[in-house]
Amino acid sequence: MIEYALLFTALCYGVALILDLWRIAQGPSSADRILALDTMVINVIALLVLYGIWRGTAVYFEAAMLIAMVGFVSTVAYCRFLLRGDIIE
Amino acid sequence: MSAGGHFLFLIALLPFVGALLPGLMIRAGRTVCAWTAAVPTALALVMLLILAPAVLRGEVITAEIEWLPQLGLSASFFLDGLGLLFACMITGVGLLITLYARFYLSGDDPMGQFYTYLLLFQGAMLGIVISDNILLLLIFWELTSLSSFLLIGYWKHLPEGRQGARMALAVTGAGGLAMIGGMLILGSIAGSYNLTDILQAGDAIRASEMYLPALILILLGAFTKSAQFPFHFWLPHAMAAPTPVSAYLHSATMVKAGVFLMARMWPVLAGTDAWFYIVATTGLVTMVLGALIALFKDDLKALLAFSTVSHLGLLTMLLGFGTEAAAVAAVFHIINHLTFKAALFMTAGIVDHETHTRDIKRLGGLRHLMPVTFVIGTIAALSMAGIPLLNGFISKEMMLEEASHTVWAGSPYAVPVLATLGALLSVAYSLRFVFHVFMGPVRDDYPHKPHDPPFGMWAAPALLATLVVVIGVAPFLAEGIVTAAANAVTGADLHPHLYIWHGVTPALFMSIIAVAGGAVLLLMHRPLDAAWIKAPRPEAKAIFDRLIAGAVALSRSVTEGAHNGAISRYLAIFTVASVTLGYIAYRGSGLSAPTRELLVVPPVIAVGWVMLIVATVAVVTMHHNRFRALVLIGIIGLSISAGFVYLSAPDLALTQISVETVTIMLLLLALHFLPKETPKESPIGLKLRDGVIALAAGAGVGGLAWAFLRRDIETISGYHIANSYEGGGGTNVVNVILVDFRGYDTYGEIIVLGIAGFLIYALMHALLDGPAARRLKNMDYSQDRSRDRHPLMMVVVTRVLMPIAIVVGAYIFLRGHNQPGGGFVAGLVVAIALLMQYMASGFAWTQERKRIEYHTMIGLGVVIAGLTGVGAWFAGQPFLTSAYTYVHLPPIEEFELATAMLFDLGVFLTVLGAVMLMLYSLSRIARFAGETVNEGPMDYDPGANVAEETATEGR
Amino acid sequence: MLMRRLVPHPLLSLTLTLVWLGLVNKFTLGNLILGAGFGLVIPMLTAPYWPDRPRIGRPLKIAEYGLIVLWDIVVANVQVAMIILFKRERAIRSHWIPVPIELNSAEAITVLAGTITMTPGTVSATLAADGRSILVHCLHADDPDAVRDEIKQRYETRLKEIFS
Amino acid sequence: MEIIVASAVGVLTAGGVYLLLRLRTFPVILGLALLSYAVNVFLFASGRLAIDQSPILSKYGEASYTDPLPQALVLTAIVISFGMTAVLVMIGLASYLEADTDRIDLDDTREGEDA
Amino acid sequence: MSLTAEILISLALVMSGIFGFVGSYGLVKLKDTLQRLHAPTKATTLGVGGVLIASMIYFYTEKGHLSIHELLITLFLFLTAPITANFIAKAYMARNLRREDLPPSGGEYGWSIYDDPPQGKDLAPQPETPETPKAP
Amino acid sequence: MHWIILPVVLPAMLAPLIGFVMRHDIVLARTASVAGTVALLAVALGLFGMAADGATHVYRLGDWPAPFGIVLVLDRLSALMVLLTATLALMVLVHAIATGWDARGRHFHALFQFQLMGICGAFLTGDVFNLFVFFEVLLIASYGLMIHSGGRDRMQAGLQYVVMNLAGSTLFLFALGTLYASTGTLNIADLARVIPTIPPEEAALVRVAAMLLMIVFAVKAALFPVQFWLPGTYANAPAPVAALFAIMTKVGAYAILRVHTVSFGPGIEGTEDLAATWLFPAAIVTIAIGAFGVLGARRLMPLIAFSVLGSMGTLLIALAAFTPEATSAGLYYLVHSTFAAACLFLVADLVVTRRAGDTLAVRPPTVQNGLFAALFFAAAIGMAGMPPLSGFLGKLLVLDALRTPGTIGWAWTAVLAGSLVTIVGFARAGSALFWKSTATPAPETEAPAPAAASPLEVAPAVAGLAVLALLAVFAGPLSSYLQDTAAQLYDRAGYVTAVLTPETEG
Ligand code: NA
Ligand code: NA
Repeated sequence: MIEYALLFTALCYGVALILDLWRIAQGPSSADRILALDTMVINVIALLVLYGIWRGTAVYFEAAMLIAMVGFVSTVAYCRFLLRGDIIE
Repeated sequence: MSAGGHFLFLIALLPFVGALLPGLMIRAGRTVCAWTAAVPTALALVMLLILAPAVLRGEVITAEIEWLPQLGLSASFFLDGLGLLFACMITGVGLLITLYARFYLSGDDPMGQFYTYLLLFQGAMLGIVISDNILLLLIFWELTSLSSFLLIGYWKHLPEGRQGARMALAVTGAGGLAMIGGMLILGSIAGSYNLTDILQAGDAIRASEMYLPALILILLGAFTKSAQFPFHFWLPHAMAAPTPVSAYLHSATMVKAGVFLMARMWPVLAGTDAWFYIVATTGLVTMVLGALIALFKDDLKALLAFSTVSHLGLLTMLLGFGTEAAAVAAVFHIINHLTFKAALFMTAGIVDHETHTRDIKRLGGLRHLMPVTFVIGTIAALSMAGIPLLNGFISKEMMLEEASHTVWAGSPYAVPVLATLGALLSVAYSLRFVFHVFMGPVRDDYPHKPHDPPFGMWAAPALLATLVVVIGVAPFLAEGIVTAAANAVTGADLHPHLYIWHGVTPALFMSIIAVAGGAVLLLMHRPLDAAWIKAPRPEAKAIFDRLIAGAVALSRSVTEGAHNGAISRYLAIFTVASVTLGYIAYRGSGLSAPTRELLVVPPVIAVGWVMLIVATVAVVTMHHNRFRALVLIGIIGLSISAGFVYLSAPDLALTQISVETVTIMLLLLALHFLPKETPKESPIGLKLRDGVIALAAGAGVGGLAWAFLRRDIETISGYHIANSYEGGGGTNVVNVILVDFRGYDTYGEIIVLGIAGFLIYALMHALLDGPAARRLKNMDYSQDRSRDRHPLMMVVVTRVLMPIAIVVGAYIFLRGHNQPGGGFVAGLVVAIALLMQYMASGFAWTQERKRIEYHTMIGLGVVIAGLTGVGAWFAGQPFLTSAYTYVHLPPIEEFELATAMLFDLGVFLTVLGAVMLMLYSLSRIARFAGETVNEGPMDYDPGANVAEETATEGR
Repeated sequence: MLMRRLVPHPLLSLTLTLVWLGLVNKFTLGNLILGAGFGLVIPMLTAPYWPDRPRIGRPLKIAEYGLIVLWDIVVANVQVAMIILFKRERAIRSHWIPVPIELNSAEAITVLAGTITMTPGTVSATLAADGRSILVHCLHADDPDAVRDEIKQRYETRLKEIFS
Repeated sequence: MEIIVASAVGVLTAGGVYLLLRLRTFPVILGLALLSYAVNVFLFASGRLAIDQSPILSKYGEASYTDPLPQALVLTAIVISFGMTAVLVMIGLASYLEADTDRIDLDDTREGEDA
Repeated sequence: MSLTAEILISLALVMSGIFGFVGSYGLVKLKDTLQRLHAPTKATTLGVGGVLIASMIYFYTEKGHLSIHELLITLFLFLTAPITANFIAKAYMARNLRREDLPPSGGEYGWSIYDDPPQGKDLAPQPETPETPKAP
Repeated sequence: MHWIILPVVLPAMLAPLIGFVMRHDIVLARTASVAGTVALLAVALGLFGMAADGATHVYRLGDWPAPFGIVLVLDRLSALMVLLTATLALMVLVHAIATGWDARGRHFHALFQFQLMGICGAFLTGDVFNLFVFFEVLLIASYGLMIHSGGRDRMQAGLQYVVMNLAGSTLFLFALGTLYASTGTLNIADLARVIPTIPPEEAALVRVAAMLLMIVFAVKAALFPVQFWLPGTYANAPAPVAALFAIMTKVGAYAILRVHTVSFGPGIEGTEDLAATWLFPAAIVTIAIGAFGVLGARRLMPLIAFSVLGSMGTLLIALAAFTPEATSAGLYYLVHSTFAAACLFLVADLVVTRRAGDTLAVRPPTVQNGLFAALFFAAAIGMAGMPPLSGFLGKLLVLDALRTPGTIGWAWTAVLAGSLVTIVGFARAGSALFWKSTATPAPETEAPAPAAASPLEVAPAVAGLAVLALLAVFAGPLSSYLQDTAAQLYDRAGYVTAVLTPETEG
């Protein structure tokens, strides 16, 4: 049962990624692109955790956590660039 | 080494050692300087004279020191008759020139330099004539080109001097290089570069199929040096040199080097049809042509220069005949030419020195004003004309005699007629020298009122003129040296006799025709001169200049066209070369059959692939909007990191994603200053070209990956897996490889990072100290900006997030040896944590509160890593040998302590320091650009108004 | 005062200790000690970046607040999902809602803004320059004022109690 | 899977090379970034592909592991290329600020007389 | 593994999958950037939460010990999501909206993207005195 | 036993200390830097002595056996290269200090030491991936040195240099990936063991790897058609740095020599043909480009840069033959051309800094015109390969070693004609710089005349000339050492045994 649930969820996130990608390509504003990229990051985190469950290992946890962290930082940096130009001022 | 061999080394060495002296002694005065220059020459001459009797007896003095046996080059010298003759000429005339120059050079001329160059040149010439190794000879040969370059260009301020020097260098240098080729071939045929051996191998050499190339290459060297047609043009331009130089180089020495070489190689190279036709013909043409041009030169020195060309042609022709008698004549004429030509040059120098002009058309009548000079000049000139009782007559008779029975391409007349013509012209210009300069009425329009120079100046030419007469009257006096030299040239045992009177021979008639015809020509000089001036003729100098200018222009267009700073083209070429050569290599062999089963592609992975491809294509197509491209790069990094996770590479995923984040930060920081758009400026053709190149590269790399991904091989990493835990103390094999198996790579890698940090810091300072600083100051980044810089929410969240991120960093660091992670990722995580703080509260505020210099951090990191490596020495182990142990400290459970961790700490510190130093540097630039500085942690803290006392705490 | 210097932010120290235990994912004495060590050392090192300690008045209220928010998040998500999935685009009525706030501490304001973002159909878009109002964007609301009032009553009041 | 990786490397390389050949500093930096992704994956792939065989030694019995060596090499390469990129960015910036243009080509032919 | 656990896990997974999808679907469907902002900040975050809960249950039932580090990711996402949304909203407003497009703040000062903060005595922005690097 | 690692560790430890402790004290930094370089020279001499007996010394880092760990290999060739580096470094360093170049920007000495570390590391390593790492170390340090003290032209040229080398590094990694994918190992000796076992008809991948590696090394060695970066870089680098860079091109040549002899070299059926196909014609073209560049140059620094290019062509023409004789000739030329180029750059620096720019246009004579002219002509003689300095012997050795029917015509023509054009080019330049200037009156209103060069400033250039003279005088012993060196290099079995046999001395 879990296998099917995993497959379903993974597919959901896969489709979600495609939708994010579409938004990034489409824009129209930079904010949209950043938002879509941020969503993508979160979707990937979900997929990594799913993968961990599927494989029954926690080896991939750090990757997920780190991606969460750097995803946030880079989103902020992108936004700060749009807001102020200088991301560290 | 034979008896007296030591002298040979000294003779070869003396001038070079002596060359140092005049430069040093010039402070002691000009006369002392001249003396110091004369001493080595005189010593060399004395030694030669000591050796002379033995040589004249037919002995050969030899001396050898090994130098570069691998090449067959040795410092070996030998002195035979030919060498002795030339060596005496070089040193003897050298002495006279030294004397003459002492008086000739003016007070403004740097005399020390002059004598230095002169001695260098003399040494080079001596080296040529006494070398017993043709490679050694080549060395001296090139040295004569170089030192004569300095001598000809001695008057640096004169354009003629500089140009003449360069021309001489170019022409003789080219010949010299050709000769290198010829000599190397010769050596390989003979199996030795020693002249003594080569001279024994004449038959083998002439029979070799490489004989002709060798001959041509060597003759190129000889002809250029001896100014043979068509390389004759440089010699007159070398006349820009001071007259002592002309007298020395262009009468006695340098130009004779080519003749010497032909004479030296005579036993080996002469005697074939090729030799005869090339050498004799060239000589003949040169003799006639040189004489013809000489007749119409108004510049005294030019006249003499072309006469020298003509006489060199004569000598070449004689050697080209290939007969022993002709060789004797050549040797004798070498001596005679030396005496009268050196005297003539010095005379010309005196005239120039006294009247301040060398233009024959402005001279005349000097007989009365400068009687001594007149006598010397006339004797020498008449000898050149071949008037009896002077030495020139005798050797010219011998020449005509040889010419008279030489058959050229079946014709018995060609050579005699042309030789007579040459002699005739020679008479004409010689007489012109006498009549147009000294005879005729005294003029009142000399640029300077002339009179005879001091004794010191005319002594040398007078001595030479005396020799002219003495040999002319008593030629048997020269028999000894001529015999010795001629035997050396021919390798035969000749006993030639020199007579004033040869009897009634064809030569006598030819001589008479020449003298009479010459006189007639002189009488008709005025109309002939007018015709000559009108006649179109190729100007060698102009052709040469055009040639060089063309070469320079061509070079320039090639190099500047190719190296025009268009790096995009360099890179295109680089890529094309890589793809093409890679493909060629690939096509040279085949592949084994695929062995691996392909892995299936789950749908989510396919999605990841789509993301990657779409993002890449989008980056390429949308790169003009730079910010957008950076966002898209984020997708690529994300998908690759996820791919690494999927493909069992968690460490790679961690590193990739954190590095990418920091990279994007750096790019954003830089983009702040850069234009935000890339202009669309590439023409469609260029895009197309680049597209094709890019696709080829992509296909190549992708194809390569596809090729190896389907094939298995044995790798060495089984060992790493097997020994990671036992030998390295860690279960994360990748990390154990990084800090242990290949810790040395990592050591290099952190050093790269450390350098990057230092470099960026240095660059920042270079920028802020330079003119860019002003540009920065004037930049206006203020428009179009949001007003909140350090939003409250961000600051607050960071207060919690940053410490958490640091804990995460510590966690990743500590477990790296056994689980994914390690010092590098940890360093980046902590750096990102700090970055968060910088972004939240701004650079200045955060910077003020940092605890440790980033430089220090880098330094410490590199030093700790290094010391960890060095630590192993004390255990008697090689650099970077690790050790680990398990520690049990109740109540804490057992944990591992490994030196590899200390090493990883070095990595951690370096990474952190480098990243932070980079960001620091970029921010410094922004501060400089007039950015404002925040003093509080956030734009506005509403809490600060309520509880002011807490807000100021911690400052 | 010394205590203040050694443990500038006790809550943070606690959080970090817990984070450490979460990271190692294994509760042992050794890890607890190590985690507590990090919990002590790291806030000390980062104290300059968090100069003033927020005053937390009613720690128990925090739990209550947390549960409420968690519940709201779940509900909010279902609501938003419904809107996204089933509401026709034209029927969606978005609003800007300025919400004046009375909270003083930066931490409190942040928590409020965060809460707003995570809960029913609202996103806190920006603050006023003096931090006295939050501009909230509401995805879909028939009565914007009601939304504002609920924010103030449901969250702000509780936060005022916590940060006092 | 192999074709996915190979094609990804190929596309990244192609994109990287194309941008590398542009005339401004920034796209060139982007191109090098793409190339460095490509080369990292390429180098990683030289150890062949494997799923769920992370090179973390398992305490429980026999397990198979993917080739760890290329991973270590890639890590080194990533770090080095990070340092290089940082330097490149900085020099690109400095060059822009000094020359007031971010064109990467330069015209190095300046006047000089004939000797 | 007990059936209950399996059902729980599967349920959590399916729910999270749906939320994850909804988040991105909203990103595509909604017509205005600020509307779009709502979808991922909530739905996607919750979706990940669901996966993480599933993971916790799974590892608890499978490996027998309570795995809590999933909570860390959740904590992290919950802490950061508001900031992310806030920044994206501001980035959008700063670039695409004018002061007039927004309702007034009602207070003394306008919205922070358009108005400067109150100038405290030590908050005044001032240019840095360019530090001349010491000549070595 | 740790001697072998010292040329890497010594500067690597010193550099960060200079970087963070002595960053504000130039005197201290100078002292440390000179002391470190002198120590490096001493170590290099020691290593040279150690290698002279012909043994191949292997140093196993981390005490791991080859090919699993990284090894350093000291044989005659690597010892020679390290010694060459150290000698050159000392010369350049003294010049940089005496002329004050080091103080015109930050971190000169730290970068300089790092540069030495990278170069020595590249010469000593026995592992191709480690070679990559040290290439990067020396490159990134060279970036720093290249743009030392900044300035517009330098920055733009530096940018190009960096971009070109980053592209090169990328190719390096592609090559290494292919190599590992096709052989499963990275150790040079182990490659030499494995590659012959690959059937020649299935060697496509390893051939590609070998070829790509050669291109990578050729980029460093500035061989056609990947030489374009060199003139701009050398011409715009600070002169002492350009002088130091004389060894950098040699790193490329060394790598070709080492890897393509030991691992892919003669006798290995699958790969042996690769080297010659492109290397030889490329070297010929490189000579031509160098010569044309010298003749056509409008500025002094590019002129010298092009002459370096030409010398690389001459060097590679010898190495491309892959015979012990030609290699030993090439090595002699390598040593010579390194010093000749460095010397020329140092002399040029003395002149250019006292002149308004380095254009070959006529300017009034500078102070010490005569001295500079003498130094310049001497250095040019060295570079152009004219007697009495070592270049002539080097050229003779190279020509003498290239006698196979296929090569002799092209090689001899290229080398000899290239020399001629170079000589003419140098004569033109020298004439314009030092002779023509004497005919130009100094302008009336002038800034204070530049200071005369102190003896210390001139000393390194003179020392360089002295080295060229010594190389000529002691050409015999040196050549015999180089013959042994080449013989050792071509003794692949000996190398493989020394590196891969666990019990050999470490
Ligand atoms: Na070890
Ligand atoms: Na690493």
